[in-house]
Amino acid sequence: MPKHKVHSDTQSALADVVFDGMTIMSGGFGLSGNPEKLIAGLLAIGVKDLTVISNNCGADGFGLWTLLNNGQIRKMISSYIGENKLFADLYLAGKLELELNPQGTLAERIRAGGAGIPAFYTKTGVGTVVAEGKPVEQFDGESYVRETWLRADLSIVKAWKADPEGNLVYRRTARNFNPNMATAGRITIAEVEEIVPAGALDPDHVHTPGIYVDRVIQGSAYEKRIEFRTTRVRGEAQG
Amino acid sequence: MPKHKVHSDTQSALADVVFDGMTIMSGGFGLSGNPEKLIAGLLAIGVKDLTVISNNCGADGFGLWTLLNNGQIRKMISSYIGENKLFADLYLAGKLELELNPQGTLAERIRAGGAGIPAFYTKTGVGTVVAEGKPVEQFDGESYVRETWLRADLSIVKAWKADPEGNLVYRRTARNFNPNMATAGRITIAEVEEIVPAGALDPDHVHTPGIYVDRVIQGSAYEKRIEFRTTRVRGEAQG
Amino acid sequence: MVWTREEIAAQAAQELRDGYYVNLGIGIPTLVANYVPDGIEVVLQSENGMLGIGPFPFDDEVDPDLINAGKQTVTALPTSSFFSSADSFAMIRGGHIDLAILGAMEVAGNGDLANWTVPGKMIKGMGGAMDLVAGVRRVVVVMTHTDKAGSPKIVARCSLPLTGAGVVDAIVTELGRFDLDQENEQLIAIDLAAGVTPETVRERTGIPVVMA
Amino acid sequence: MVWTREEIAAQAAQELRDGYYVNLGIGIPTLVANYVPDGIEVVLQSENGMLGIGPFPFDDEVDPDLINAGKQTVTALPTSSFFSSADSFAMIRGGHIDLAILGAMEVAGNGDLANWTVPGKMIKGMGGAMDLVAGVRRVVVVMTHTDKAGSPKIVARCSLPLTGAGVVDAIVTELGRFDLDQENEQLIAIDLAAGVTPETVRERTGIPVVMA
Repeated sequence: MPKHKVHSDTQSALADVVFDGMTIMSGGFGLSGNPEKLIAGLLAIGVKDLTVISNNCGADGFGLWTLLNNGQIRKMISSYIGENKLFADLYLAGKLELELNPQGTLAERIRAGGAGIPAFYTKTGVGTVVAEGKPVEQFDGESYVRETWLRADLSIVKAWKADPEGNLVYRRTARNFNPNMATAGRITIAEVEEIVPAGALDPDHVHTPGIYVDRVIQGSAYEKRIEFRTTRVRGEAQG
Repeated sequence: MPKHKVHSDTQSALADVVFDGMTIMSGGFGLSGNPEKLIAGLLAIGVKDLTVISNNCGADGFGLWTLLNNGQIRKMISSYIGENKLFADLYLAGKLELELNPQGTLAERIRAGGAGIPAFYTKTGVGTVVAEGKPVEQFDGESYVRETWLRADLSIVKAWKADPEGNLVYRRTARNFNPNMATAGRITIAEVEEIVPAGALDPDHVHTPGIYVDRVIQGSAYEKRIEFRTTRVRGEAQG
Repeated sequence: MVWTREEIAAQAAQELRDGYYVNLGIGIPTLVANYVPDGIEVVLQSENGMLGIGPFPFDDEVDPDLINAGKQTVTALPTSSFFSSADSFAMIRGGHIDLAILGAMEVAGNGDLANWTVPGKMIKGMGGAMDLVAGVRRVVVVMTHTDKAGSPKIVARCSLPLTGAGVVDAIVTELGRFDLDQENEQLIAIDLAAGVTPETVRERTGIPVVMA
Repeated sequence: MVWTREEIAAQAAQELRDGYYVNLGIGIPTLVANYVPDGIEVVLQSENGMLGIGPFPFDDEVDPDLINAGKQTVTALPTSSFFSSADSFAMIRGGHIDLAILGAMEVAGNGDLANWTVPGKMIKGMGGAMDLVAGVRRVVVVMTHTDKAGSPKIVARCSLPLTGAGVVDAIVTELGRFDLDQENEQLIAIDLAAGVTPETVRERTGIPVVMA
């Protein structure tokens, strides 16, 4: 119900829905659009043996990295490790299960989970290790591999604004996986920078309809760490 | 290219892309969000032997009905006939090929066409004529039927506003199939009520990114016929 | 005294629970919105791409860009949202809608539903009905208990092409409100219209009827 | 004189055509944006959900909610748009991007590409690379012609796990710009850096090289 969706803090929003061994989807691409406060909440609660579905796994000292560092994550389903040394080391040492997915396949599997589509075919990964053990079939003379949906016990997402019904609006590239994951959690909790009154969001421009959002919390003092601060200098020839 | 996308009229936008026997997707649900001007353009050109993919087929004297009435349509791929007597009569008389799809399957097949997904599984239609002759498979103990993508030689869509890059914004329930069809045409032409300057659309609120739109025309004097004008009276108890 | 259309709608409204997301079909189901019980809030979805349907518009509010799936003009609420057809059916197929209330031509004891065509005579199209019955968590049918010839519409097996197999959970007719026990292929009467006897219901029903 | 990183980027920019939608990978490919030929307009896509990437921001414009797929801060243009990851890869997988320029560890004569892992040593993850090479119409690789040990990176068959099979259309290295003839498994040299001879290229390449 709209009137019950807004929670005062991460503990109140998380406490009765987390359990050891659960599967959690966590929004964000790199450090952009991460549910910082809810991740901190999971760290505080200490829920463990988690399977986490997220494109990355945070970065040194930030985001999901903190759960990995605290030994709470058993398995990651991701597309990119990149410069995350802890992530790479734990995996190479056999201390972390890892299922690497092409990023677009990961995004589509999550969308499929929310959309009631248990499997779909894609060209991505055909002829690579990604397709090993999966059905490959021809359509219009080209080969496609079958991928299956992903769903979670809990999705935690970060949006810019929410209204009391749980309608969400994202900002710029902080949108990324968040709207897709919001649809694929049995329970979805959103954290936002601002909860606005009913009527403040244009219904033509709601990114995530409230039906997908069970709980909302308003965060504050967002760190929004930047990985590569890349700038140009005024007066310099423009790239 | 942005600078070349805006055409002055429907003839200029349509003339070199239409051919007899082609497949056309046409946006709209009922009479809402129909590409009125582009349909009139197809009527004027007289291109025939068309396969048309559209949820409905217009209504008496309006929209795709006029192409049907003019003998230009060989086959419809739709979900609903409803009160369209010409549509029903031509089909029952064997003068029109018809492929009826569940509305959600139709929408998803179109999305799949734009998204490079040649096939997907859905529960919709399992155990009905819709699933006859199609692969049915079990996932997590439930049966799903495999459906395939739909693509078109040409998609004609109706939006509210466009910018010169072809970014589109729709209004209320006139959105419906339009954004999905915009992605699934080899060529996509949009007609809009207003072409606004670059910078006038909020990039967070573009519904159809310009990459999907090859040509744009601005229409005028939209008829926007209403099928069931349903109102209440001031002072009456509210429903 | 059998129930009127309005009474049938009011009875179907007993299926609503606080916080439900609900899709209402064309006809009597649309009327259910008028009978939401006190203290209960529901959000109505329309498969043409809208969540949060408001009341019908006043005459000067009518907007051709704002219709429900029955093509009737409607209004938006402060918390409404609009989305594409593919997104709308992702919502439906994905199991996010709690309840669908829709009409039917035939319902079978095993939960099969037929409501989109009479071969050779009438072809309306399935529209969104197949997606709704396959994807929505609970499916309630409202219809007349018998057809124009007086024959039961609740039957052992559907004779018409199906809309969905094993999908109906409950039925409301002018005679009463019923749960459908698919496993035992019987109707369970929850409530009967005043003066309607179990015998009357049994006479007009093609499967066994038990009282709750 | 072999080409510098900047010169390689400028050479790769010769692949751009007016009106193209282009995805640029991390590293040298990102530099290609600085060498768009006069009279040509392209729109840059970033797989984290953006179309129409502007230049890097001035220091006071930096926005943590506005990054490219390399996690660098960027800016928007008046005609930019933002979308979800699923929508972004629908765009990529659906064949709507005209050109992708990306790095590689190995390219084979048959068009196979490897750029995401060295088993047991390095696991970077494929990120969006597998989707890009499978979905984008034309795939151009920019890389050093040989590895640190001086061995060819353009080889008869890839030894590393593949990113995509039969996907590479062209290659730009410090030695030259080449089309890859997948059918005949040979490089076709379009242009060589000043002073680089066909013999030098052949010595450092694991498949036949022909001059255009």
